[in-house]
Amino acid sequence: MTFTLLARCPKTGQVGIGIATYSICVGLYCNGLRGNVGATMSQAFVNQGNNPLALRLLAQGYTPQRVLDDLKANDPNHEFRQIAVIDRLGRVAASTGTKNRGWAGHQVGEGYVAMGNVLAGEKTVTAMAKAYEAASSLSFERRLLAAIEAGRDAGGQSGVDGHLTERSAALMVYGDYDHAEIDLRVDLHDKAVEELRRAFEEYDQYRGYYKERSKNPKDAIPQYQFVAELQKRQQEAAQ
Amino acid sequence: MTFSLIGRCARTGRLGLGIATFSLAVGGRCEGVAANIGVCKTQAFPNRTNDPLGIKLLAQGYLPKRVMEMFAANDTEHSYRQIAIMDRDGRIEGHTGPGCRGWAGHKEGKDCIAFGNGLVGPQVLDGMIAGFLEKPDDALEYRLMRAIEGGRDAGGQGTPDAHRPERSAAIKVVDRRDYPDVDVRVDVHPTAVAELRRVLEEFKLYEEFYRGRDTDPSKAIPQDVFVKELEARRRVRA
Amino acid sequence: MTYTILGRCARTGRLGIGIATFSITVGRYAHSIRSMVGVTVSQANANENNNQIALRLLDQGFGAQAALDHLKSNDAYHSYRQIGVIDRTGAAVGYTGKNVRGWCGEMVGENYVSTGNGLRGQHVVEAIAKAFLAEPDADLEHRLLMGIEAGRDAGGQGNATTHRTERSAALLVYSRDPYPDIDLRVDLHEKAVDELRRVYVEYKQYEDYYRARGEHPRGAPSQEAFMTTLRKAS
Amino acid sequence: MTFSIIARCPTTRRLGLGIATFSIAAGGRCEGIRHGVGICKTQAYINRGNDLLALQMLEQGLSPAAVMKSLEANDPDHEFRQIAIIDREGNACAHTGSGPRPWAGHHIGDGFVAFGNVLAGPQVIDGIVKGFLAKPDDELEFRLLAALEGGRDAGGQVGGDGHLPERSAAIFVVSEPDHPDIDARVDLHPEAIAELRRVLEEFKIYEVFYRDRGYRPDLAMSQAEFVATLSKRA
Repeated sequence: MTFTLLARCPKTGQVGIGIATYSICVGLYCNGLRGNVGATMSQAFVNQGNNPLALRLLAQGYTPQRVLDDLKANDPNHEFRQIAVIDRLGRVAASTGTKNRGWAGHQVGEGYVAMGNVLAGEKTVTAMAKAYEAASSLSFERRLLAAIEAGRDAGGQSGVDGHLTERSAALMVYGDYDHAEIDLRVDLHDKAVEELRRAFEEYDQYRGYYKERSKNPKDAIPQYQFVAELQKRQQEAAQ
Repeated sequence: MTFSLIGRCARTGRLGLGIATFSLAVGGRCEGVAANIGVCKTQAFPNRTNDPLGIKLLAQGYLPKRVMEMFAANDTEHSYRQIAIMDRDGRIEGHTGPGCRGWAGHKEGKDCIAFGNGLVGPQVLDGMIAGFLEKPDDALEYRLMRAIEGGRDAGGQGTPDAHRPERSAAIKVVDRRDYPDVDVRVDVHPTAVAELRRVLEEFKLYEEFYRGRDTDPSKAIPQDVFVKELEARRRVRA
Repeated sequence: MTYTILGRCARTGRLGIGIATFSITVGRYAHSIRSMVGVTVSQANANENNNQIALRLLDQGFGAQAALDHLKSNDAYHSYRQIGVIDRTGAAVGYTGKNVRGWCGEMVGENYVSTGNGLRGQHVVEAIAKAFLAEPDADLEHRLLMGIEAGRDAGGQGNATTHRTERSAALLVYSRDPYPDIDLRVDLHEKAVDELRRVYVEYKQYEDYYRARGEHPRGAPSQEAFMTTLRKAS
Repeated sequence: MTFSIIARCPTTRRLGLGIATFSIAAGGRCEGIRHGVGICKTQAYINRGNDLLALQMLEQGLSPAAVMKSLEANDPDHEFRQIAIIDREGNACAHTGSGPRPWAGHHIGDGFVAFGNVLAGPQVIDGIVKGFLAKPDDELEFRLLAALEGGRDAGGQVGGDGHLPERSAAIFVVSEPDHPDIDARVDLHPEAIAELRRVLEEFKIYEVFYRDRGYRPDLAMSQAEFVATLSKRA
């Protein structure tokens, strides 16, 4: 019970993930992104060793299909996993094991994978892919966010007793550095995707300030002053 | 303004970081927690390259003290950073540059270092250390939770005239695996430490279930069924 | 269509490649040597990622054959590739996929791989190998260039009825340093192998001067002054 | 006697290096460029270890200024070097020691460094900068080429006996760690920059064909067929 859009930005080479699920604290599992190496995600019955192993294989230069083959050969429970792998050139491989629960599947596109399990149906996955493609003029992180919102709006997850809400969600993007360019999470919430959008829009207004403060601390205004000015601007805009 | 504590469990060797701050989404800027290597956290005016660099240097075998010297040489704005480093053996180094704003400082305790800036005073660090040491046999994530609660209850961030709430908070714990054991976060919330306690308590209820799904998926029950059983147990207890 | 000689000097352990082809700027595919580790080439519909993958595997201690096996299993289109690998022990392997065009194949021995595709015939790779082996005590760069020239003189690229000229060529040799000893290129020329020889002859006169100038800049003569001594000597 | 530019494209994050000089085969001494890491280029009196050493430090996350300090501490002849460094984010740092022959200097711009020695004067650096900034939306390789042409047209290199022609030139652009995007060179030519433009423009015609035949060789036409389509188009 998860739906995910994993991608490489064709313009910048950034790699990123948008993910939402009924499980809590899903961001814990999203450790499969590394700039100039690739992106990978193991979900459904998560094998937590998969992402670090896949990244090491991608760093060697193995193709996504070969990485997937290695993960399979290394895991007696492979059929329970749902896995996507993208390399630094944007080549893609994905697998949805036969023992995933509910409706489960993936759609592969150029430089991205939309995938999910315990879903309302295929429509959740196709809606994510469509929204990601349609948003090609937006920034990479907004495309990822648009994709999981579309997945939610298309019905999202459906369990034993019907619809399951998103209780956790995450949005992560990596570029050339070892640290994330964006790493936002909602770990436990009734409407985690809405909450993630709220957190993103709020955080987005701080990004420039945080970056500048790090580069040029001498001239940085205190954060509470920045927040006061921001709130003033927001009130003025509202009026 | 931020208050944090890096701690090590002497029994198990697990390493972890607890952090709370007025800034948003601070958990997304905590990549310097590495299994079998150590913990490095730069705050106040953080430069994002410090922590990954610190981890690489620790992995090569440099001591925390030497890593700090290399930070100083690498960074023209070192005097604006607040940095704490702990290696896998529990060796500690702290740095609070004079450019950090408000009351700022760091303090070592047994198996831990507390550090913060923009605080109401040194009592916040004492509150954190006391919280960390309160139940030394507990799992490290609970000790870190108690540490940041102790910091909050000692006054947290702000000045005598103006208290600043915690808007984001996070706890990260690593063991031997190359992914974290515990990694819980609150990114935007008016009382982030209280919310983090709620997330952590809930996560601990799921931890075994999630691990079982990984190691032996054929025996795992569906999560919605698990949640229903959980709720039933809760009702019985209530 | 390309012909290539990979070589390792048994005396010094130096590693090198000489390559000539109808394609342009072939030197961009020849960043395929790591000093004291190995040399490799991927050509004919080159998979540009192969070289670095092979070098990483050789660096970890895999032998030439194991590295080649990895490359094949990692590539859905390996039947379209032509690959050569020499490891640090001098063990050499060559591979020509069944979908490579024209006459294609290789001659492989200890410390060398002579390989090509779109060639006039088997005799081209034989001529390259023979010339490379002719002067085992000479410098590796000389032996590689002799190999390439022998390939050209044996007919080079084309088929029974047509000949294709060499439009680009490159010569690289690594010694112990992480950067090349020799790195010479012709990217677009009607007779790229002839031009490579011209560049090589000219460069060889400057080689020691360039090295000394970097290592001992104090008191180094200017390049103009150095050229005056060159002219006087000749 | 060299003029060069290193730069990062802010929209695509590609890194690139352009160089032109009287020395021959200068492109064979440019190993200090790696995607996702940065660029270091040492010239004037080159110590070949410098650039790769700098890349290793940049990869660890050290800043260009700290890397420069380490290079200085590591080299008794630092004063004879001219060095430019740029990291993966475009932060730049440059050093022109007192040793390089006049006129020598550098200009640090937003995400790029123009630098040279044995030049006609500071107007050469201005010409490089102007050429680079002329069409900011062009692909990085063409901006680098325009920069070199700007330096040439502003007077280029002047030695003891007057103007010195560019005899070698090169352009490198990377967007992937394992192989270059653009790697075009002229090693020995009386008008190396003009020849480099010819090579680069020709390469751009082949670029997509070469790439795609590597990715999907099963769908690729032969190069002879491709060349035939070119002459038809012309």
